[in-house]
Amino acid sequence: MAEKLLVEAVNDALHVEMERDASILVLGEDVGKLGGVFRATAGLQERFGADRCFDTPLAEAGILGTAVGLCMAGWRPVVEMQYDAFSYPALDQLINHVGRYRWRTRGAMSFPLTIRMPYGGGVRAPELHDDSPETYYVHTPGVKVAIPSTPADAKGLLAAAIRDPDPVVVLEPKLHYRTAKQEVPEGEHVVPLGEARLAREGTDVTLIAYGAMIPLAERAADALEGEASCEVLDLRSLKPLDEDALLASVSKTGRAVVVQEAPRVAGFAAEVAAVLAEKAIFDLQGPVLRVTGYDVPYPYWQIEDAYMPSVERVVDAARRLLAA
Amino acid sequence: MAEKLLVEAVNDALHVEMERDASILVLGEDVGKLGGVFRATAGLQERFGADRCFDTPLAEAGILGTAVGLCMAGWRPVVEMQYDAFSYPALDQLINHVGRYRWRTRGAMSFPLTIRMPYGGGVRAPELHDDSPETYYVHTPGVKVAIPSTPADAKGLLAAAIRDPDPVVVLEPKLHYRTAKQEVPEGEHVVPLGEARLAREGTDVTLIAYGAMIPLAERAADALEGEASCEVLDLRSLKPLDEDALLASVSKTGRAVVVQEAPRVAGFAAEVAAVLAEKAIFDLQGPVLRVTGYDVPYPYWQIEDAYMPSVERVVDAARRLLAA
Amino acid sequence: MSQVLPAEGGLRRVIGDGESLPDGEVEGLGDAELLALYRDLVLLRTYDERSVVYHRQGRIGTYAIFWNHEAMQAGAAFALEERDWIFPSYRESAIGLVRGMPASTVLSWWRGHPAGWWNPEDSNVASICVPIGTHVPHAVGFAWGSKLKGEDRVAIAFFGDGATSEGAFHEGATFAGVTKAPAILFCNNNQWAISTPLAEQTAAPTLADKAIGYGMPGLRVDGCDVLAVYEATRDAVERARAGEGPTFIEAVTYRSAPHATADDPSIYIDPERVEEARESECVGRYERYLVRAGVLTEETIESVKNEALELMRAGIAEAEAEPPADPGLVFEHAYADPPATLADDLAELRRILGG
Amino acid sequence: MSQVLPAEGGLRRVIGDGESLPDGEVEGLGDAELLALYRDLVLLRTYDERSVVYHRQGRIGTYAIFWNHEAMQAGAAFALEERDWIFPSYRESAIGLVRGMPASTVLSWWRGHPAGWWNPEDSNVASICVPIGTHVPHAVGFAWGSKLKGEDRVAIAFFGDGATSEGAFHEGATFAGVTKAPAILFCNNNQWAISTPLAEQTAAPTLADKAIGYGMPGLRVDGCDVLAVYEATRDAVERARAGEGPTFIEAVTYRSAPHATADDPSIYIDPERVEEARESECVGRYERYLVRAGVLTEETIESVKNEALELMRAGIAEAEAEPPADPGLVFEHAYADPPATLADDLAELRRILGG
Ligand SMILES: Cc1ncc(C[n+]2csc(CCOP(=O)(O)OP(=O)(O)O)c2C)c(N)n1
Ligand SMILES: Cc1ncc(C[n+]2csc(CCOP(=O)(O)OP(=O)(O)O)c2C)c(N)n1
Ligand SMILES: [Mg+2]
Ligand SMILES: [Mg+2]
Repeated sequence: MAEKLLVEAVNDALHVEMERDASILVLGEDVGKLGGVFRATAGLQERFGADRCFDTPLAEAGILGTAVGLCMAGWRPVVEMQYDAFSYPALDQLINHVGRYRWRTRGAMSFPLTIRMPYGGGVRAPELHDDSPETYYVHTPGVKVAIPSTPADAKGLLAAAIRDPDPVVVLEPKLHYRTAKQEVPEGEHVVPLGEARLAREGTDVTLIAYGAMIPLAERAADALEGEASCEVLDLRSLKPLDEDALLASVSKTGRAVVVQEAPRVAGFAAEVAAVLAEKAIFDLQGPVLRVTGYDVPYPYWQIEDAYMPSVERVVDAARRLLAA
Repeated sequence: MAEKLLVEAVNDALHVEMERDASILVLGEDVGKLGGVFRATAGLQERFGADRCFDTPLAEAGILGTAVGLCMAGWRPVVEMQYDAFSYPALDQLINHVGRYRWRTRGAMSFPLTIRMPYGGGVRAPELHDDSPETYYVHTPGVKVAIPSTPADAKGLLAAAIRDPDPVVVLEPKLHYRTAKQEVPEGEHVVPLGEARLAREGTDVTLIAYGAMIPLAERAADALEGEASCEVLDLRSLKPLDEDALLASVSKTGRAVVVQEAPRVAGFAAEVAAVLAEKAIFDLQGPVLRVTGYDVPYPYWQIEDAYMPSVERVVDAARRLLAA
Repeated sequence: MSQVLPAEGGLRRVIGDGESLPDGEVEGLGDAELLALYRDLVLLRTYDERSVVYHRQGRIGTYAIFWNHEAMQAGAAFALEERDWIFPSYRESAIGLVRGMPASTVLSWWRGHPAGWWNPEDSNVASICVPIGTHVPHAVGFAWGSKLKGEDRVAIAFFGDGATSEGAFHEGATFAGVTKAPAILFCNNNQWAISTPLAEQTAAPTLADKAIGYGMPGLRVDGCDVLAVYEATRDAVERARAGEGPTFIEAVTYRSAPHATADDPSIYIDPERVEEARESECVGRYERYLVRAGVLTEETIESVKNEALELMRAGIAEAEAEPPADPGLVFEHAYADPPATLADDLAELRRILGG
Repeated sequence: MSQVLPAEGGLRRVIGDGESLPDGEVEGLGDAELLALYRDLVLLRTYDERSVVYHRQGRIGTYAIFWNHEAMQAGAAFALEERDWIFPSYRESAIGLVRGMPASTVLSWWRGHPAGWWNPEDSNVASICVPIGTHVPHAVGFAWGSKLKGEDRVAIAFFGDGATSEGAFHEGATFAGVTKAPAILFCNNNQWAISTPLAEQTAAPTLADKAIGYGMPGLRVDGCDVLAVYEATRDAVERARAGEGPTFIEAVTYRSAPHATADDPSIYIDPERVEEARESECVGRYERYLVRAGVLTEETIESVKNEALELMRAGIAEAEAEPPADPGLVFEHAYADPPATLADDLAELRRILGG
């Protein structure tokens, strides 16, 4: 095993999977010669040729729409959206076609496409390079969603997404592309969709999060050490959701703080809270608290730290819970 | 006061508001000469001229994008999206511009545009004429969302949306366009955004819903008569949400069933459940149950009734709660 | 050499009027082919006319009428091989019929019954695309993907004049040009998008003029002339197979029926123009051409029409004989590997429906 | 009559090379205007060069370089009246400078400081549009809306070659054509979209060829020739004011700097072609033209450059003197009438930041 940055792990997954399965194609803006603006696709065009890794015109709906057609021709396309907020022009194809086409053929045809993109804030970037769009994806029937928080999971979840017979959206925390570093299994490495990861065991309160919020939750758990024993649950896969792991943890701790970077209203933290309110109500010793981005546009970067969930906000929520 | 169908009430609101404020424009596909495929804009072009009510090219992103520019030129555009599922091409403009442009000008400019569209299922229509897209809208910062369930509210909420200084999406339950009939106030009639309506008082369980699910919730309440006293809360406005009314009702009944037509995961019912799990946890005598559309594509219409929340499913949920 | 004659407005035309306009002919089409094409036309016409009746009788739901669009559908499809794929919009819902798809399947689609949702691979006809223009990139992606696989398969997408305003059309066409995909973008220009006339849809002089912006040729053809449509499409297919890339075809007709059964065009359309279009409608035009050419007799006409009627009668009977759809189907087919919650939901639904 | 000369590839050109290519001139531009235009060019060039330095010094964040794009920006803006609106992309972030917007404002934008978010109505420059092509419909809607109000205001949208592939561009252009909006769609064709060359972006012979699909004229102009750009834009403005509708302008240049400070073009670009472009860069070309014409002296050159440098020095000092943004601003400006929850959130944030 070698140590890899998160973005290197993504790149590794693409290499390994494309090697394994000649029907995998990579397409998107600048994924070819440049290897992606984050270099996630670096080396693919050299290794697999311009027929299997190519630059597209600047048209996200066109990218996703042609990927649907590529599936019909027997390919497994892996689509890159250059940034979170630039994936929105493709939402129409996602909702009306990607999520529905298999159903439309009564299951006769498969659409095993993967949409991957960097997501999230904190990178001191110009406007609209910071969104956490998972709600738009996870609310859409027919589409699965995974969000890794570590290099090893970035590789394993992407591999699982690529192998999955259904369309999967994988959001990669760009904030940690080059800060998270970890031993990553060589060669084939698959982390099944639908299995949460217990990032840290604890007994008093469960911090539930995914993606870029995991390191933050862990720091909050550190900050609370001595005061409270925090369990940190990394959901990893939003759809399918590992309800068993979620309920097991909350039934143990009786307290839940859900952390999400996206705006609050109807974000995925709401779904987690709703699942708890339905299935763990008698286990809960207090309210389910959400620590999220606010319901306002993601701000100018000089004050983005005030927008993003912070260790302080998570700690504060946990303390309020423990005091209740 | 005259009795009006829901779609007539919409039409009435447009007439009254356009008469009142000469800066209001109506644009969309087939809204002019035809008066809209549901006739919601009938008569506007005749009355106010083709400069104030016009047919656009078939391009939803273009419609919403030009509406942003029309705002900048001093107009108050009221945009019609012909159907729910055909509004998705405009999501990019909605998320990246409509919800952000006022912020981008540091509040110097206003974007008082209204987006209205028929939504929802049950009308025995071909594919993609049945979506309940409110999550995509309500999750988007900078955008407000209202969904009427009665003719009077259809008029009053639309008027409020048009007068509101912020962008508002109004979803109109097409299932009830021509079945809901009610006395509707003549002339100016405004129902403020952010105020829920107590559709029915009760003591044992609160059925929380909006739009096309209100008549259904009322029928469920009828069905439960004798067995349980149901309160029916019509949220009317999803953002801003009337948390006070929500919490007041649930603190009284201690039981909540949230009904929503959209797919479940990260739907608005999740937000309601999350608010309750945070702010009413000690009032709740049982789980918060959701009765929603399923997380699958909206089906062929011969079995759409099995997809849509039904009186039976709402009754079943309420009974489970009462038995808990 | 084929004999294609100019028509008004620079539209390609083959069929004359038996009077001042001379008949042309298309090289390579023998009597058998000419008759087969006639059969396709009649089949589609019959499907359409019967469907309007079935709708009135409450036997199918809302239906998008394609009366006088048959020449475009049959003519274009006739230029393809079976291995080539067709990507229809709602306007071409029944185009599978010319590939042997059962009428009951298409009728079931309009009946909102699952039997109407076919396997595209059965006759290489993609699912009906309801949202405007969004299937153009699918066809392009399919064509491009086939080329990448070294397969010789052409894809054709059918869409309307209004569809050319959608971003999806633009993006699909752009991809087609850049990838030199063996695709045909076939525009049914019936001059209306529901109530919106072409002049309010675009300021382009012609729709074919859009083609240059995608680096592909744009052909204009009389959409009521099935042979001209066939000929133009055959040219496009040849280009595609030769690796020369996509072609845009604008076939001009005039919508001479309501947009769909729910529509009342009297509010917006010019009835005289409709009358005119109905008089020169495409099936009769081809029929008269074949009669003039001595290829078609009254007898054959009658037998072809009866055959089509018979097929429709059997089709609707079959569609109506479908057992009611199991509500549990709601949970089928969305995922190959569904989230576990769907099984719980199905169990709940069964419990409630059972109780 | 203005004297516009053809250049290679049919591009409009005015400026010669002092050798074989003769200089032209543009009617109606006196020495004062020619000098004012020079000042604009130098101002933009200085802004750009200083910004790259400021970025290296960590004084501004990621920055989209517009070196050798100045002639397009200054030339086009010079053809407008102050009441006309400019809709810039990130590539034209500093275009407000030619309208008197303080450099500190634009620098603050790249510093991620709220002082960089201006009121568009202050100088009739819309906000910087980051998502590609999506501001094209804004400009068109604005122009159309102004026309509906009976106001004489033209709107110009700047975007790149890559942007012409986006659906938003297509839909905006379609609306412009149909509404005959007084809009100018100005395409900076620098032949690259990050690492994607024009040939992989579109198969259209030229970008101007796209115009016909929208029913508007398409002009092609040498984007490094500020006078040709001015002239073409002036023609478009005249058409717009005369009620003749929109114009598409393709101004051709070559991106001779990284896409943005974060980009490393050595991976994909041809360095020789870049060198070539840098040698004929637009500011020097105009400078030499003015010197040949006897309008500009070494002295004036120096003073104009110093003035611009001074303005930048003052600008960065002002930007850096901005007080740190109040975190509470997170909740400001999103809504005119915000949901009550925002006040609760602000209170919570203040409590936590305070504690
Ligand atoms: C994206 C989208 N927007 C709107 C609609 C509603 N709609 C259905 S048909 C139609 C008009 C289509 O006109 P055209 O493209 O000319 O095709 P035609 O119906 O004339 O064959 C509209 C607006 C839709 N189906 N999809
Ligand atoms: C909708 C969208 N997709 C992707 C991006 C990322 N991106 C930023 S600049 C750029 C290339 C733009 O090329 P072009 O339009 O030619 O303009 P230029 O940068 O060359 O001026 C891309 C892909 C974006 N900003 N918006
Ligand atoms: Mg049409
Ligand atoms: Mg460019």
